[in-house]
Amino acid sequence: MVLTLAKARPVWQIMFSTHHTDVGLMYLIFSLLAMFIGGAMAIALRIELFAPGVQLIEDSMSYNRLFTAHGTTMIFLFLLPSAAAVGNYLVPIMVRYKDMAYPKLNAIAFWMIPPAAVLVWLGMADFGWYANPPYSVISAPAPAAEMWIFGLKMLGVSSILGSINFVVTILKCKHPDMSLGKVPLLAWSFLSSSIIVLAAMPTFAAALLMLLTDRLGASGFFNPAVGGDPIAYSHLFWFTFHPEVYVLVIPAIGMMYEIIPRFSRRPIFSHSSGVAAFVILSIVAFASWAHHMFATGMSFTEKTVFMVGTLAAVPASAMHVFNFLATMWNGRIKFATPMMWAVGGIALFFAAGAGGVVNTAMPLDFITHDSYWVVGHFHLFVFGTIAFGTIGFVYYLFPYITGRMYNEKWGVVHFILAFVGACITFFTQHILGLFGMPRRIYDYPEIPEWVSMNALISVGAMIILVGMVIFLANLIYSSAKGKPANLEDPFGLGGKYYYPYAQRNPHHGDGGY
Amino acid sequence: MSKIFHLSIIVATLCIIPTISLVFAAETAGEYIDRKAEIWNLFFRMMTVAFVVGGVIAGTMVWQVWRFRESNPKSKPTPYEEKGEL
Amino acid sequence: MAHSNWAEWIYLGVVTSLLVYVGAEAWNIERIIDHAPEDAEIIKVTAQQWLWSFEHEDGTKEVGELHLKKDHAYKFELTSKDVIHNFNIPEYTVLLDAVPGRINTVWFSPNEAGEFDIQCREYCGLIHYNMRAKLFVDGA
Amino acid sequence: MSEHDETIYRTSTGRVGKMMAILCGTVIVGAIIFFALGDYWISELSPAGQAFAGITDEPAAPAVAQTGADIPITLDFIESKDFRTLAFNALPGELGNNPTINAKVGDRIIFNILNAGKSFHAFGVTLNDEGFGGILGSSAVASPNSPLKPGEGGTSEFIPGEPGTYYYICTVPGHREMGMVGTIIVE
Repeated sequence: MVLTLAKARPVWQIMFSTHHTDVGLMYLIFSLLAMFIGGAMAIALRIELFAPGVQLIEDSMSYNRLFTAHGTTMIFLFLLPSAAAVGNYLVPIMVRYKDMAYPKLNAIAFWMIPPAAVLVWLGMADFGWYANPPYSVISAPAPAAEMWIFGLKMLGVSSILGSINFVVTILKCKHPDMSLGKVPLLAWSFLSSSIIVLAAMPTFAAALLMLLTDRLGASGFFNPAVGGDPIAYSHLFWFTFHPEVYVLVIPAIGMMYEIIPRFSRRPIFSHSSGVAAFVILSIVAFASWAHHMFATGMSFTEKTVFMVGTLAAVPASAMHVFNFLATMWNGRIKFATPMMWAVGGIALFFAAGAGGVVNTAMPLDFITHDSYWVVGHFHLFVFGTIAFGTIGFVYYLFPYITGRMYNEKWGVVHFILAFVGACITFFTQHILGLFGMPRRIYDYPEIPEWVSMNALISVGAMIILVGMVIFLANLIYSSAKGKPANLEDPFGLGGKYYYPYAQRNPHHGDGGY
Repeated sequence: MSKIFHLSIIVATLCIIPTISLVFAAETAGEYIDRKAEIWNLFFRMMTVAFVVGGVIAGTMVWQVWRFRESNPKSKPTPYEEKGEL
Repeated sequence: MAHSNWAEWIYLGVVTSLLVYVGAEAWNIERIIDHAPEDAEIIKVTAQQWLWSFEHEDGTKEVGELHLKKDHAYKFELTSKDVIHNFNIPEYTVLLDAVPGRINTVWFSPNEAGEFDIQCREYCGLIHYNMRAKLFVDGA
Repeated sequence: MSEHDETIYRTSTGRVGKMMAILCGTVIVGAIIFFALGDYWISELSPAGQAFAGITDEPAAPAVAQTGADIPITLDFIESKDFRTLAFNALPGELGNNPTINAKVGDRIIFNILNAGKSFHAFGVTLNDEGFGGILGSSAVASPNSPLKPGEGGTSEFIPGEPGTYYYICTVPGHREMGMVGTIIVE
C-alpha cells in the first residue's frame, strides 16, 4: 500500500524528491501555509474596517501593503499551488503514467515558489495586486515594488513550467489505450487550464519587465510623464489575468467533477459536455479581458465587444452547473465533508456567475466599478467556488495523503461555518458596493449604512476565521493521531473507486508496497 | 435537439427587436435623460432576471440535496451501485 | 453511456436567450446615456494626489468643492496630474477614470438639489481613502 | 512490508511535529526579518518617481554668513474634523493659525515639526507661491513619499540667504491648497 511505509523516510528525502506525490505534497503544504497567512492578513484588514477610525492598523501605508500582500498571496501562493498540488497527485495516476513527464522540471517549478513568496512577503509592496501604473511607476516606494515584480516574475515562470509539464503528461504520456476523450475530467481541467496559462502568461511576463524598466527610468512604456500610456498596462495585465480567473476556476470545477459523482454514487451525467465546456471556456476566456476596464474611458464600441465576449463565457459555465445537478439527480448522495464543500461551491459559483453577468452589462459598471460589489463578486469566485472546491478536495485526498482519516464531525462544522460566513461576508459586500463604498480604502466616513454593513462583514469574516482555525486543528491533529483510514473505501461508499489508492511511490521503501 | 435550440434563439431575437424599437421611440425631447434612473432601472431589471434564475437553480439544488440524500427514507441504491460499476 | 441530452439543450437555450436579453438591454441603455447633450456646460476636473480641482467654463476655479445648478447638463473633462484616479459621484452614478495624459468625458444632469459626495474610486496611494470632495447642487 | 510487521504511516505525531516546527520556524524567522528592518522596504522612491517629483542632486545652496541668531519655531500639522481644512498649529479663524515668521538674512530658523493629525504630512520651505515643489536645502522634514505618520515628528533648519517671502508648507500634494501654508518674511 502506498501510504504505509516500511521505513519512514527522512524529511529531507521527501522535500527534495522529484516524485509527483512528493512534489504534490510540498505544493499542498505550502499552499495551505499561504492560505493561513493570507487569511490572517484578511482578518487584520477586516478588523481595521470594523468601524470608522483606527482599529488595528495605525496608518494607511500598512493597510495598503496588507491588502496587496493578501491578494497576491491568495491568488499566486494559495490557489495556483493548491491546484498544482491536486494535479500533481492525480493527473499522472489518471492518465496511467508512472510520474509527471518531467519530474525534475516539476520539482524546479515548485521550488521557485518559496523564494518568490519570500520576496512578496518581505517587501509587501503597496500598489495592490494589480500594480497599476503610473502609481506603481512613480509613486510606489522601493525596494518593495521591485521585490514584488521579481517575485511575480518567478511565480509566472513557475506556473509556465508547471503547465508545460501537465500538457505533456496528459497529451504525450497517457496510456496508449486511453483516448483523449476518455481522460477523466479532472485531468481535462488541468489540460485546459495549463493551455490557458501557456497562452496568457507571457503577456504579463512582458508587462512586468516593462514595468520594471519604467520604474528604473530607463523606459516610459506606462509613464505618461515621459509619453507612455498607463492604459496599455491595463490591457496587458488583464489579457493575462482575466484568463487567469479561468485558470483558477477550471481545476476547481475539475475537482468537483471528481467529488460529485463519487458521493452521488452515479457516473458523471455527460463526460463529453464537461469536456466541451472546458474547451469552450479556455477559448472564450481570451475574449473578455477589457471588461475590467470599462471605466478607463473606453468607447461604446469597445465596451460592446467586450460585453459580448464576457457573456459568451456564461453558457459554458452554465453547462458545468447543469452537469453537476444532473449527476446528483437520482443518486444516493452521501454528505461527507468533501461533498458538502463541492455542493456549497456550486451554489456560490452560480451566485458569483450571476453577479458577473450583472457586472458586465455596460451601464451597470457605473454603479459597481471598483466598489465593494466587485470585492464581493470576485471573493464569491475565489473563496466561494475555487477555495471551496479545493478545501473539499483536500478533505477528499486526506486519507490518501496521510493514511489517516480526518475528523468528520469537525469537517462538517468547518463547512457550515465557512458557508454561513461566506454568505454573510460576500453578499453583504455586494450590497455595500451598491451604497457606493470604494474598495481599497483604509478608513471611511460615518455613513450609517456603511458602518453597519462593514461591521456585519467583519463578523462574517470572523465566522470564517473560526472555521479555518478548526480546519487547521483538524489537519494537524488528524495527520498526527487520526484513525487509520480504510484505504479501499475511506468514505464508506461501496466499491473500489478510490483510485489514488492504487498508486505506488517507488521512493518509499520496498518498492512502495 | 438542435431544432429546439435554433427555435429558442429565434424566439429570443423576436422578443428583443420590439423591445429595442420601443426604447428607441421613447426618447423625450427637451428634457435631459435621467442617467441615474436609467442605470438603476436597468440594474433592477437585471437583478429580477438574476434572482428568478437563481431561485430556480437554488431551489432545484435544495430539493435535490433533500430528496437524494442517503438518509432520505425514499432513497434507493443507484443502478450503478447495484451492478458494482462504481 | 447512452442518455438523452434534450434537457441540457433546452437549458442552454434558456440561458442563451437570457444572455441575449441582458446584452441587448445593456447595449440600449448605454447608447441612451452615452451622448452628451450639445448645450452641456464643460467642467474641467483635475485629479491629483489627493484632491480634486474643478474649473468652470467661465474660468471659476474650485478645490475640493463643486457648485452646480439643478437641471443643467454638465460634461466633465477629466484628467490627472500624477496617477490614475477615478471621479465618482455615487448618488448620480457618475464614474470615470481620470488618467494622466488623457481627457475622458462623462456627462450628467443633476435633478435634485442638495449636497453630495464626490470620491476617488481608483486606488491612488496613501490618502486614497480620504480623497473626497463635495458636490453642491443649487436649486433652479 | 517484508521487513517490518508494524505499519508506519506517512504521517505520525513525530513527523507532523517536525513539519510544524519547520513551517512555524520559517514563518517566525521571516516575520523577525520583516519587522526588524521595518520601513526599509518602503524607504526609497523609484528613479522614475524621483524624476517625476523633480528631485535632482542639485549642489547645496551657497554658504551664508550666519548672524548667530536662532529662531525656534514649533509647528504642528492639524486637520479639521472632516479633513477638508488643514493648517499649522490652529485651524483658520483661531489664534495661532499658520504663524507668520519674521527673520533676517542669515538667521537660523529651527523648525520643530509634529504631525498632530490623522493623515500623512511632510514639511518644507519653498519660494514658489503655489504647488509643492522647490523645497529649499535642508528645510525638509520627511517627503511626500515617506511622510510623517500620525504622531511622528522631526526637526530641520533653514537659513535664508536672500531677502524675500518664503513659504513653509506641507509638501504632500494638495495639502498646501487645503490650508497648510504659512509665510516667512525675510529682510
